Amino acid sequence: MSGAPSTSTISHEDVLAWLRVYAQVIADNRGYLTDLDAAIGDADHGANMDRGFKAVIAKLMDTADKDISTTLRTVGMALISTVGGAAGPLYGTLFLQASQAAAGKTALTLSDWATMLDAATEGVIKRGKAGPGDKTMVDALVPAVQALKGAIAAGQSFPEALQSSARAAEHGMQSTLPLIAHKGRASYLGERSAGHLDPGATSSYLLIKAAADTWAGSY
Amino acid sequence: MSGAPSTSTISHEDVLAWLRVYAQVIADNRGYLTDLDAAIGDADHGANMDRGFKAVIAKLMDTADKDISTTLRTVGMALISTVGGAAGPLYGTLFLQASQAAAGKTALTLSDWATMLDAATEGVIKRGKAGPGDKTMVDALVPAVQALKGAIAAGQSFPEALQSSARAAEHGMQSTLPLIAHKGRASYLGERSAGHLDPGATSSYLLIKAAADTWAGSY
Amino acid sequence: MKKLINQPDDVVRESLEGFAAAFSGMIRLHVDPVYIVRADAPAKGKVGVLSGGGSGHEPMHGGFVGYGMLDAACPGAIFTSPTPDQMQEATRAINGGVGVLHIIKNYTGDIMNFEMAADLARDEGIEVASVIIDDDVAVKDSLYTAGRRGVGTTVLAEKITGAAAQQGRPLAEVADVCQRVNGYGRSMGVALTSCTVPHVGHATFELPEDQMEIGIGIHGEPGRARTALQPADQVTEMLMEPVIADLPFKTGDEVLLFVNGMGGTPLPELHIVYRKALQIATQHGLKVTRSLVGPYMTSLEMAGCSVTLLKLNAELTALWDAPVCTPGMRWGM
Amino acid sequence: MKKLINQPDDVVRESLEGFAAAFSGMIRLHVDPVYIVRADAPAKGKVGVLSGGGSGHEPMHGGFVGYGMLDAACPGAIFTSPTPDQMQEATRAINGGVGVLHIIKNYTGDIMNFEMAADLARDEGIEVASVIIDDDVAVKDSLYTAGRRGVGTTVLAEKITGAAAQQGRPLAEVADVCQRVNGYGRSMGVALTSCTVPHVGHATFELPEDQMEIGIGIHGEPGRARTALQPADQVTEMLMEPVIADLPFKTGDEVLLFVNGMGGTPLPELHIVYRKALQIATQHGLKVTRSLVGPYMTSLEMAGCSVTLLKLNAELTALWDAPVCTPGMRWGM
Ligand SMILES: Nc1ncnc2c1ncn2[C@@H]1O[C@H](COP(=O)(O)OP(=O)(O)O)[C@@H](O)[C@H]1O
Ligand SMILES: Nc1ncnc2c1ncn2[C@@H]1O[C@H](COP(=O)(O)OP(=O)(O)O)[C@@H](O)[C@H]1O
Ligand SMILES: [Mg+2]
Ligand SMILES: [Mg+2]
Ligand SMILES: [Mg+2]
Ligand SMILES: [Mg+2]
Repeated sequence: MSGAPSTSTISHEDVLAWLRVYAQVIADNRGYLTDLDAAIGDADHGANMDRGFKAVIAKLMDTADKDISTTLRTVGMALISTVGGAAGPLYGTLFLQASQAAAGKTALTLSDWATMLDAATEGVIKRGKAGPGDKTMVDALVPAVQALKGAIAAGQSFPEALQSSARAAEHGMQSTLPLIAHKGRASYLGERSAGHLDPGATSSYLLIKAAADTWAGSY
Repeated sequence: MSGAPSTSTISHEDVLAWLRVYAQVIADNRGYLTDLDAAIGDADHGANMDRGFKAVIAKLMDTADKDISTTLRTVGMALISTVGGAAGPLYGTLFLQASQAAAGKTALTLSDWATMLDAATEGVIKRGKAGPGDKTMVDALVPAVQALKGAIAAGQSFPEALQSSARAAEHGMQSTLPLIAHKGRASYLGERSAGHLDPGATSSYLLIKAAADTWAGSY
Repeated sequence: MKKLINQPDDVVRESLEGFAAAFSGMIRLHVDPVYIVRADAPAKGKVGVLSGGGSGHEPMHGGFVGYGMLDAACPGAIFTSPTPDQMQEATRAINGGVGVLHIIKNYTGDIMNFEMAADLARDEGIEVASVIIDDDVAVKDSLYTAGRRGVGTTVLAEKITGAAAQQGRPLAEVADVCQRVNGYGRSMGVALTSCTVPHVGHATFELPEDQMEIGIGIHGEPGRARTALQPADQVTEMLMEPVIADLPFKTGDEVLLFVNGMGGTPLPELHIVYRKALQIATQHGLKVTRSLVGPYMTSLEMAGCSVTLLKLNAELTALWDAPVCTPGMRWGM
Repeated sequence: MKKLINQPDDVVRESLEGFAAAFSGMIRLHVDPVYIVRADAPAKGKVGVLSGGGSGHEPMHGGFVGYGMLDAACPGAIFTSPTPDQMQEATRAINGGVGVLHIIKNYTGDIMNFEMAADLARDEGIEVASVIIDDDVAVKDSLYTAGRRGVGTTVLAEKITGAAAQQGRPLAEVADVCQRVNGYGRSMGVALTSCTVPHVGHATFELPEDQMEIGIGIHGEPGRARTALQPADQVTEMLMEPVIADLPFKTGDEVLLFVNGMGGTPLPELHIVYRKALQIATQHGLKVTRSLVGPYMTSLEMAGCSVTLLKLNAELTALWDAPVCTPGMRWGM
C-alpha cells in the first residue's frame, strides 16, 4: 500500500492507507459480518460497516492534503452520518476520539498510537456503556489497548507492538464466542446468544489487524 | 347396503342408500377432488362437496319417512345452502330437477331413472350454460344419460343399464383430461387447463357410479 | 402449513367472531346464515349495497361494510362463493324499502349463487339489481368462456357505489354508477408465491425460487403463464402495459392508480411497484389524481400484487372522496 | 429471495419515493438527509413529534406522519437505526418554536443516534425531550442489559402522544403523556417464519415447519425460545399471560387490545388471535374498550403477530379517539 517511510512513525499517508485497507477488508467480509449478526442480531452489521466505509473512502478523496486528526475526524463524521444502528455512533465515536487524541500531530509514534487507541476505546465504552465480557466490540478493543501498552513497557518495536495488539484483539474477539451478551441487540436472546462470535468484536479485531498489516513495513 | 327388493324398481330406501354411499365416497375422495381442483381451480371442490354431503346426511335423518321426490328436494336445498361455489348451485339444481321429475313416485323404474337423470342434466346445463366439451361435470353427465337411454332402447336389464351409464360417465370424465376448459374457474388458465381431469366431472362420475354400485342387487 | 389458526374448519367462523368483536362499533355479525351487516342497518330510504364472495380476501368484503360503502357482505368458505340463503337474508336485512344492489365478481359460482338469491329476494318483493365486475385483462374475454374475472376494480366499485347509495340515489342510478366503474376499470396481477388453503394444508401450487406466475386471480389459482422472476420495474411494466392498452387509457385521462397487495407482500414492495406504475402512467400521458396502495383484496398469504387503473371523471372522483367509515377503508369521518 | 424489488440497495429509496408520491397530500419526502415530514410542517406553536428507526416495519413510522400523530419520521436502512443528521434536520423542520419530542424505541443503536441528534439540536437552541419505549415483556429487564425492546406500544404511543401535541399542550406535558403510555403498555410477539433482509438475500433464520419462535422482536431476530408450533388459541395464551402478569393488569382495568401483524400473516389469522386474546382479557376481568388489529409494525414479510395491552383512562381514551389523518392510521377526519 504505502511506501516505507524512513522514520519509525506513522504518517498521514500511512493512516490513509490503513483506512483504505480496512474499507477493503470490510467489503470482503460484508457477508461474513452480516451472517454473524444474523445469528444473534439483525443481519445488518456487514452492510452497515460497508456502507459506512464506502462513504469514508468517498470523503477521503478530499482530505489527502489535510492532517491525521482532520482525516480521523472526517472518518468519524462520515460513519455517524451513514452507518446508523449501534455501529454508527460507536465507530463514529471511536474515530472522533482518536482524532482528538491526535490533534496537532503530523506523524504518530508508537506511544501516540497507544494513546489514541486508548482514548478511542474509552469513547466507545462511554457511548455504549458496555464493559469487558458484555460480548461487544469492547472485548476486542480493550485487550488491544492493553497489549499495546504492555508492548511499550516491554520495549517492543513498533511492528512487534502492532502484532501484539492484533493478536490480543483476535483473542478478545474469540473470547466472545461462549459469552452471553449483556449489551446491544444480542442481549435480547439471553442464553441463546452464547456460542456465536460477536459481529462488532469481529469488525473491531479486523480494524486493529488492518493497522498491523498495513503498517508492517512503514517504520 | 339396502336389502334386495322383490320388484325391479328403486325404492325410497334405495335412494337413501345411494345418497349415503355417495356421501362416503365424497368423504373418501375429498383430498383427491381438492387436488384436482388445485391444479386448474382453487383447491376447494373436495371440501365443498364434503361439506355439502355431510349436511345432506344430517338432513336425511328427518326424511326417512318421506317420499323420493321430497328426499331429493331436501338434498338439493341442503346442497344449495351449504356448498357454495359453482358446485353448490349446479349439484343443487341437479337434485331439484331430479326431485321434480320424480314427483309422486314411490318407486323408480329404469325409465323413471333415465327421465330423472335427463332432467337433472338439463337443469345443470341450463344453470351453468356449459355444453359437452367445455370440461365440466356436463361431460360426465351427458354420456351417462345417453348410455341409459341407449340401454333402455337395447332392452338391457336395470343393473346392466346402470353399469352402462357408469362406464359412460367414466369415459366422459376421462375425456376432460386433454380439454381446454371453456367454463368455470379452469377457463382462466386457457391452454394450461389441458392435461388435467375436471374435478366436477370426476365428482359427477362418482355420483353415477355410486348409483350403479349401490343398486347392483336391488331389483 | 404454518398458520395462526386452530382447526382448519373453524378458520372462517373464528376469524369472523374476532373481526366482529374488534369492530363492533361499525358492523354486526349475523350467524346462520352468516353475513356481516352495518351496525345501523337497514337505512330507511337508502339503497342497500351487498357484496360477498369466498373468504381469504380480507379485508374485502366484510371489511368494507360501513357508512358510505357496503351495507352487508356475505363471506363464503375460503375461496368459495357464499350460498343463496346468506345473500337472501342479507338482502332482506339491508332493504331500506328502495331496493338492493348486488355487486358480484365474475366467477361462475358467485354468479349462480347471487342469481338464485336475487330470484328469492324478488319473490319476497324486494327490488334487486346486480352488477358484475369483470376487470381482469389477464383473461381473454369471450362469449364462449366464463369471461374475465372480477379483481381489483371490485374494491373501487364498492367504495364509489357505496358513496352513491349513501347520497340517497335511486337503485337504477346506483347500479349505473357501479356499471360505469366496472366499464372504466382494468386490472392485472402477479404472484411470487402460492398461498395455502387451511383445509388443504399445503401450497396450491409450487413456484420455484426464480419463477413467478403472471396474470393470476385472487384464489391462489395459477396464472396465465409462468415466467422468470423479474425486477419490480419490469414486473410493473408487464402488468401496466396490458392494463393501459385494454380500455384503452389515453393521454389526458384522469385515473385512480390502485396497487393492491396479495397478502404476503410488505408495503415497501407495493410502494416500489406504485413508483414505477406512476412513471409508466405518466409516460402514457395519464394524470394520476387519486391513489390507493395496500392489501385490500388478498389471497391469504400469497406474495404478489395487482395493479388497477380506473378512469375518473368529476362525478366518480367526488364519490371516491366522499366520507367512508369501514374497518378496511376510512376517511372523511 | 422472492421480492418485488429492483436492486437491494435501492429498496428504501425507491419505496420512499413511491410512498411519498402515493400520499403527497399528507406528507413530503425530504432527501439528503432522508426524512418524511407532514406536508404542512412546521406547525407554529405546536410541539413537534418525531420518531424514527430502521426501515422494514412499515407502515411504522413514516406511515404515521400526519395530522394528530407524528410530525416527522426518520427511516434508516432496513432494520438499522437512522443517523443523527437525519434526526437533527427533521427536528429543525418540525420545530414550531415550542420544542420537539423524540419517541425512541429502546434499541442501543436508536438510543445512541437519537442522543447525538438531541445534543446537536439543543446546540442549535431547540428544546428537545425524549421518551424511550420499552414494552417487550419477552425480554428480561435489568440494569446490566440493554433493557426491554420497544415494540407494539410504540404505535399506540405515537397516536396518543401525537393527539396531545395536536391539542397544543406544552412539551413537558406531551412527553409526560408519552411516558405514561409507555408505563401502561406491555407487548409480546411470536414468529412462524423468518423474514429476508433484501441485501442479505436469504432468511435471517431457519424455522422448521413444526416450530415457532416465541418472544421475538421486530428485526427478524430469533426470539427467546423456539418451541413446537401450537394452535392459535394456545399461542395467544403464551403471549397474553406474560403481558397481563407484567404490569400487572387487574380486574376492572379498561384496556386497549392491539393485535399486530408482523407482515406475512393475513388478517383472518390476526382476528382469530384477537378473538382469543379478548376472551383471555375478559376472563381476567379486563374491559377491552378500544381495539386495533392489523399489520402496523411489521418485520418485512415475517409471519407472526404480537399482542399489546395498554391500560386506558379517560384522558388516554380521548386522545386515542381524537382525529388522526396519516397514511397508516386515519379516523375522525
Ligand atoms: N452498548 C454497546 N457497547 C459497545 N458495543 C456495542 C453495544 N451495543 C452493540 N454493540 C456492538 O455493535 C454490534 C452490532 O452493530 P450493528 O449490527 O451494526 O448495529 P445494530 O445492533 O443496531 O444492528 C454488536 O455486535 C456489538 O459489538
Ligand atoms: N358453468 C358450468 N357448468 C357446469 N359445470 C361447471 C360450470 N362451472 C364450473 N363447473 C363445474 O364445477 C366444478 C368446480 O366446482 P367447485 O370447485 O366446487 O366450485 P368453484 O369453481 O366455484 O371453486 C368444475 O370442475 C366444473 O365441473
Ligand atoms: Mg445489527
Ligand atoms: Mg373450486
Ligand atoms: Mg371455489
Ligand atoms: Mg440493525
